[in-house]
Amino acid sequence: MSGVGPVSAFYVLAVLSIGSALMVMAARSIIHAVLFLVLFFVSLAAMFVLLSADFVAVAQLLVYAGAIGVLVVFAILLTPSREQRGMETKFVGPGLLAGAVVAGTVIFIAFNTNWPTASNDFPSTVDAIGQALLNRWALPFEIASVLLIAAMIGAIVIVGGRGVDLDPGAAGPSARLVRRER
Amino acid sequence: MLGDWGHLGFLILVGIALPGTALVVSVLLGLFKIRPKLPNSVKLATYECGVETEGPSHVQFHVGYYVFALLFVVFDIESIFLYPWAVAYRHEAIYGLVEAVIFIGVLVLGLAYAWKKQALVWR
Amino acid sequence: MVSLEHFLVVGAVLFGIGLWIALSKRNAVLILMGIEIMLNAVNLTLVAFSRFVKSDTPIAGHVFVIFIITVAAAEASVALAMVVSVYRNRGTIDVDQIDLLRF
Amino acid sequence: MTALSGFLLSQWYDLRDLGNPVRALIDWINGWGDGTTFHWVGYIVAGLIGAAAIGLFLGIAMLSLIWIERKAVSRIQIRYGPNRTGPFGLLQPVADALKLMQKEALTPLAGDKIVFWLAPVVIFIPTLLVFGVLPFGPKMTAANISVAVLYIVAIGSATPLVIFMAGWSSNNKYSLLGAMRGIAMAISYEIPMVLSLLGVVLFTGHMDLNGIVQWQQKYHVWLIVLQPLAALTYFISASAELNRTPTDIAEAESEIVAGYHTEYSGMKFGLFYAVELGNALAVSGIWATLFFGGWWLFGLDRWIPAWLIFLGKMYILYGALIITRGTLPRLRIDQLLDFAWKFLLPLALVNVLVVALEVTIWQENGISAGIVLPVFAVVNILLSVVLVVGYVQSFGFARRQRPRRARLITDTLAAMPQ
Repeated sequence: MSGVGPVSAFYVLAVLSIGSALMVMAARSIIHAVLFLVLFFVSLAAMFVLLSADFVAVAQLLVYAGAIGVLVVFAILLTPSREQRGMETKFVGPGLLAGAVVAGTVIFIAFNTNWPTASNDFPSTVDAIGQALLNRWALPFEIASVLLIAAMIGAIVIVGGRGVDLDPGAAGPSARLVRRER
Repeated sequence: MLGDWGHLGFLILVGIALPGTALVVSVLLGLFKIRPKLPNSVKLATYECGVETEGPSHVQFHVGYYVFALLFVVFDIESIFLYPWAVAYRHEAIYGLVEAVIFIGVLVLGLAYAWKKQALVWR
Repeated sequence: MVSLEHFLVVGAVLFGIGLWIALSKRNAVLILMGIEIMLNAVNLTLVAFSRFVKSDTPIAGHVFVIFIITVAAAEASVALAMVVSVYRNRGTIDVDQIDLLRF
Repeated sequence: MTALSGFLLSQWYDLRDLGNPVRALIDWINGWGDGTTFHWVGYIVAGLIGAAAIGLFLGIAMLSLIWIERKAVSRIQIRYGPNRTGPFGLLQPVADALKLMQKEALTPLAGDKIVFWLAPVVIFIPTLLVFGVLPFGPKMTAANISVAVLYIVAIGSATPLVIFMAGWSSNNKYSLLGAMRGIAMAISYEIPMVLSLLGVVLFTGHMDLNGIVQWQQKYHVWLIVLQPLAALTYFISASAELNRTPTDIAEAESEIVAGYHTEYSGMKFGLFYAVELGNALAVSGIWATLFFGGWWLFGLDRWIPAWLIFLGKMYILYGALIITRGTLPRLRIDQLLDFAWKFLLPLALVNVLVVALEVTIWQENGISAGIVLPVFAVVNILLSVVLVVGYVQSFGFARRQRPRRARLITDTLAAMPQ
């Protein structure tokens, strides 16, 4: 990949994604951390576009920036504000060390392997992904739905499903109306 | 194509510049004393219909929100799988139909479970 | 000129940052965010491989990423449900205090 | 006339598609020097022209929509609407903008100042990005990307988070409540929206908007005839995400002051207001592109500029949004969520399966489009009517939402001590 545009885009996005990931670490309020996380997801989606993976980029936007972002926000607001801090442990130093070691190892391997390079510039990926899902990965495609239903049922069971113990006042008059009609 | 996506980058710049200009003009009006700037503690207080604010503003929400977000995530991912399927459908019509019926069927079972468990009821 | 190694370096650095966050935070939600960053770093690496490395089926990287996104989202939804549930039972999401099964 | 249009076709002075002169300009720039050195100039010029054009269009459209919206809604409510500033009150948007700019802007003391200032700026980006992929004409797309349909949904899913930024940084219970309600509603309606668009993608086999318009041109039919159920679910679920009156629980002014923008004043409030109109216009534009043929109008696009047709369709369909806003009362959040998950989602799923079946029949038997499309149209229209009516009847949506009217005499008699 060469040319002024893609190269400068790569460096901008690299700085943006690494910077926002670091800000997730550094942010004092957890809501700020979530906002930086969403920025990280978006910049990574742009990075996927740079790698001509347009469908994966859109999937990243839709699932991570849209859905996971909302999910994390909801999970935070379900816990009270006194929990909304970063709360670092004594593992900050060792954690940094571990992260640096892993990253360093991967970088070392990346530079010391002779990759068989090619330039797979996909004009459009959706059709190819769809055919791959229909033929070669048909079974994982179905298993994904089983995984999703398992996650859904599991999470509903965990958070309580029907047996949610809310204080009745918070539910509001409309909720009581619905319950009686049922 | 990559170039078209780059044009969207220009659009992001415009998207920042457009409201940015409006805000800058508004701030400049303030600097030239055309726009009033007389804050006092009552104006800057949280507005809750005139009643004084009580307790923290970042209140805790109930779990119903989470259940909906959860269902949303699951069906969002379903759509991620179904779009490539829809585009590639022409090549493998009958086989694709069977696969999709199974795929959607399993998730409809999940929806039915949530419905049955009253997880779809707002409370 | 941007080559495969550039993307691998970015992916590795992001993975390291994710690991750092996951190891050093006590808030369960932040730990999950660290894990999401790690998964995303892996996704970036996979897409970079599928773009730059010679293969018969280069699209496989993309399909793999989609499956990773699926698993990550399922993991996040269940894990956050557990966080919410733990908070409702124990009154905290500080992982140092959720130590009932330590012994 | 045909000779004239043939003579005009694809020349820089053919203004029926404003993409032509831009294309000519870019080709001229690309030809500078030895023909490759200055491509980056051409690229930047093209990008800036596209972005500036969309920004300018959106600015003018927002100003015009303020007037149209206020005038139309007031006519629905048997009022005059703005009529003092200029003829027919035409200068009202300008007056509004001036007023908002010179109003005192307050920032709540307790709030998060950076996020508070950031939210009204960031909220413009998704709106502009959606306009970036809309085909205003055959060559008039700022960014012609191959995954445009899913891209639109993905970009739209960023708006709830910006609304959350606004609501959370205000440090106001009502703001946060409005933002959370808004997110809960937006995510619930996103699923039927995605699945209804899936029907269109499945039927046409295209995910780029220009491809879908060309498909409709090729088969000489608007997709609303072939996909009435998808059009209905898309319209309902997309308009639900706009925070306008039937579904404006994020800013329900009689319940939670003004929802997420309670603490916003002056120009920052004005930006939220403008974005709301811009989003509504984007939805009508997408609706026009996907279901009403976009810039194509049964061959008339040979004579009328394509962008004029598209703008006309967009504004006419915006009328549907105005009528919805002016006539329907606000719904409660539990009703809205019920409607999304128990009514729209099953309908959209059924639609996807029906379309898949139809495409299979069409593909496997190789029937010509002239025979099969009218049959599909009739079947789908009948099916959508039967499904909607039958679903409403059998699941009791019609019954449950209507409280029993108190009967004065019998109820009073029953309540009286004997």
